[in-house]
Amino acid sequence: MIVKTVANAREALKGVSDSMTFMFGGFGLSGIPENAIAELVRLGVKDLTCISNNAGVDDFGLGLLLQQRQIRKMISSYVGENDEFERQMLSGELEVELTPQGTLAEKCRAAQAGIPAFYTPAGYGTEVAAGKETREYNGKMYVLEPAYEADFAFVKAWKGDEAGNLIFKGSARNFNPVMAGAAKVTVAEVEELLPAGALDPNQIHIPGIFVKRIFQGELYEKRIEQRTVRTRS
Amino acid sequence: MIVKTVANAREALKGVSDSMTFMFGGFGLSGIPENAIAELVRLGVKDLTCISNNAGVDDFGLGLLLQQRQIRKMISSYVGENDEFERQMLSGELEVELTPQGTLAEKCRAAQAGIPAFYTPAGYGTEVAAGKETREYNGKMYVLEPAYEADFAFVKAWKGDEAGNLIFKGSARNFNPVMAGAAKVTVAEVEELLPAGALDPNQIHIPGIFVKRIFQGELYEKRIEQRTVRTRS
Amino acid sequence: MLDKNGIARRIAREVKDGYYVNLGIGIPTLVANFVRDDIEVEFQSENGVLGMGPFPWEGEEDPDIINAGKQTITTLPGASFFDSSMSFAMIRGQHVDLTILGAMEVAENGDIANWKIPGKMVKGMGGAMDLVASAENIIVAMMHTNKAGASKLLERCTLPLTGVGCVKKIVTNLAVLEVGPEGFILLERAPGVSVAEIKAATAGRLHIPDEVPEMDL
Amino acid sequence: MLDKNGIARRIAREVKDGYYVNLGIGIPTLVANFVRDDIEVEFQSENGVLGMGPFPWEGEEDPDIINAGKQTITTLPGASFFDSSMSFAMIRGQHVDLTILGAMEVAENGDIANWKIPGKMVKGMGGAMDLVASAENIIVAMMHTNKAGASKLLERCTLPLTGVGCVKKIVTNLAVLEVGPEGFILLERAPGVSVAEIKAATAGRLHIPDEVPEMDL
Repeated sequence: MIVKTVANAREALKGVSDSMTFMFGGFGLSGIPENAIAELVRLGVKDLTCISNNAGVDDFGLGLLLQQRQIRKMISSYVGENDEFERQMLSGELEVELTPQGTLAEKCRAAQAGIPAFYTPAGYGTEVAAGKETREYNGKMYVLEPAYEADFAFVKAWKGDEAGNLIFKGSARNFNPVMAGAAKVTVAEVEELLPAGALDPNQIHIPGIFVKRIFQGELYEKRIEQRTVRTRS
Repeated sequence: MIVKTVANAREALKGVSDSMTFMFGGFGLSGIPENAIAELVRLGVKDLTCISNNAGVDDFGLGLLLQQRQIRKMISSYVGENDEFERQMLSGELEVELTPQGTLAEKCRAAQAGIPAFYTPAGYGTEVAAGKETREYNGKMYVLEPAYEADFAFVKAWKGDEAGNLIFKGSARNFNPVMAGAAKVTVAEVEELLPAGALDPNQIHIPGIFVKRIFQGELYEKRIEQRTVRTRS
Repeated sequence: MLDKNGIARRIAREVKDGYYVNLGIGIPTLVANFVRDDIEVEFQSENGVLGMGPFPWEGEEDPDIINAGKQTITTLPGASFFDSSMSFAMIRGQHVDLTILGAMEVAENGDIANWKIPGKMVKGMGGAMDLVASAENIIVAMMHTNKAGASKLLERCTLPLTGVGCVKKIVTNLAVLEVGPEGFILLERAPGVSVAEIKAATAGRLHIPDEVPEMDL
Repeated sequence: MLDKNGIARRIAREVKDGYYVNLGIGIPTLVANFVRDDIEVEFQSENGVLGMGPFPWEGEEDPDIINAGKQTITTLPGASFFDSSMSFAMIRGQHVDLTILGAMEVAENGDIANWKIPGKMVKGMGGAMDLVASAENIIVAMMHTNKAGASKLLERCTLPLTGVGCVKKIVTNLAVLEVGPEGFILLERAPGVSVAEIKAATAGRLHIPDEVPEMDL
């Protein structure tokens, strides 16, 4: 069994440097790699291109990297809920590439799967398709979208094992599985790191082959963005 | 909850007719939809196009449909181990389209995912790529492959629930998940059909939305093609 | 004239037994409250949930179980979680039967604009472009006019498009309309609203049949 | 001269610590028996298994746990099962580090033919075309000549191709060769085999360095 375990975030992020392209799992603040983000803040690497469905909030998630002006370009589908983001974008400090959510997911999955490009109907006839090849299949129009290229992918799972196998929980799964293996180096942080053999091989969401380094995360805040509840009468 | 349960194979296969295109899950004889195949033999529908990684053996799996001359065309990656297949192919009764295994899987997945075409390196420079568009990405050549179109997909799972959710076992998973939802109608047969809520929503391999009809299969033979063992000394 | 709940109530009647439905934020979210009890419907959330249930009881919120609006939710028996590529396989592959979403503008040819106002902060299209480009069955839920009183049903959209020729039906505070080959077709009037009022509030071509019944809510 | 086990033993030395390896049927399958105990390697089977172990004990065969050769197998701790599209995502996405497979012919430009003989029954390419088109690191395991004594290392393949310009290394019963920019490069001789014998058995261009050591098995 090939062991992927490293001691901590510091070891897991060896090799990151300025001007790299990173992928971050998570939807809103759910399922984000909190430990990797904290370590990137500590390292202070800058001029980053970040592929992430969202951009965090002012004081959490990728918002922490924005605060430190570490991000040069965001590739996302939705970037609301972040005043500092808006300020940097409007001032031109931050470049933003907006991509339909399904296309963003599929461009990651294509990178993971060695598919250099695919056709999707999303964005046809809109500014998203500007300058892109289009084609008709069965009377419907499609846009050709290439796979992403990234240096590191930071994903966060619920449980993992020494072999790098990952299991996600609930909707915190989201973009994490499609980014695992979609960059040159995939770093997984988990809430619970187990010995190999502890996970049912039938129930693994992402096999260890897609993960280069895995570590036990710590101090997860798992902040809730919109706390909606029913109240007992 | 939307209930997908039907009483048996007969009900599940309502609507199948001559000259249709079917997908069959399974690799070799592992994970094949035994009940659906038996029902197709009983129905005697013919002139079928079958998309399946393999073509069974003489007296089991798709070999049973070949015996009855129900198949006009096979789309597969590997069709060994079947004398009747060879006879029909050499005599010209049976048309065979050989497709690289990964391309076959991805063409199913593309159909499931609403992607009309994608690029793959497999088969570039070989007769498989004859007449197909090719393109260079990052110095490597790729072939454009379209999604499959099929009328029915027959898949076999280990456990399923009334909502059509599926869990597969071991390597019997193979092509079953990528064919679920890749045809107009997907029929799933399972070894154990459970009430909704009995399966962990976190551990479902194929959500019920991809399955139109589900039934409790019976009399599974689950034949082993190559019984290889270690003998205790 | 309908309020937001009224629009949601009317749209709920378009939801059929056995439908998988994706609801956008805003008025569409309210539709779930009005779906008949005697039909079976499952709600899909594009962040990776099928079979969404109500909000959790206070104290039972789970940060790992949210919907596309980032709200804490629960799931019902038969639910499943999956990754974003499989979620959009459901959407792009037309396994979701009905998409209900809001709009800033709809054009008489079915074009829709709902993600960007030039010069204003752009938050992004999220999953809207995938949804409108993929769904066979799209219903727009919106007010008939904007805050300035201008029609949102136009000959051509003026804002950057979200999708082209994709809207089939529109339910507003004033009317139910279909997108036909020659413009909007007026199907129903909201209670107490006249055809003349609807005509005045619609900038795009409007075909008015001889009979325009009042909505049956 | 090596037998099949000898070829497998020599190839096993190309398997490095931390490699994910896909083994084709025939000689490549034997490689697993000769991998050093002190390195960690995981075997991938394209039907959806990572972390394959030995054959099961008699009576413990499971029809739901097989390899790509349809043989009953077991798995080791850390193993996983997955579907065919994810399996080929591993292969096509170059997550598998080394592919070892057999061949009928290899050309001096790295072309390989191993799936079809015109006029004979064609069983299909299985996963071979995906493997050779994707892998960065492909080793061919084969006899240097065919049963008729003709070289299988050619200037150009005569059989229908499986892949173009993809083979990097070849281990035969006679030699270890590399595919260089100007044809085959002779790296090692099998025990007791002379450079002259290898030259005589190689139809393609063969670059012979001054020193050609005997294999260290």
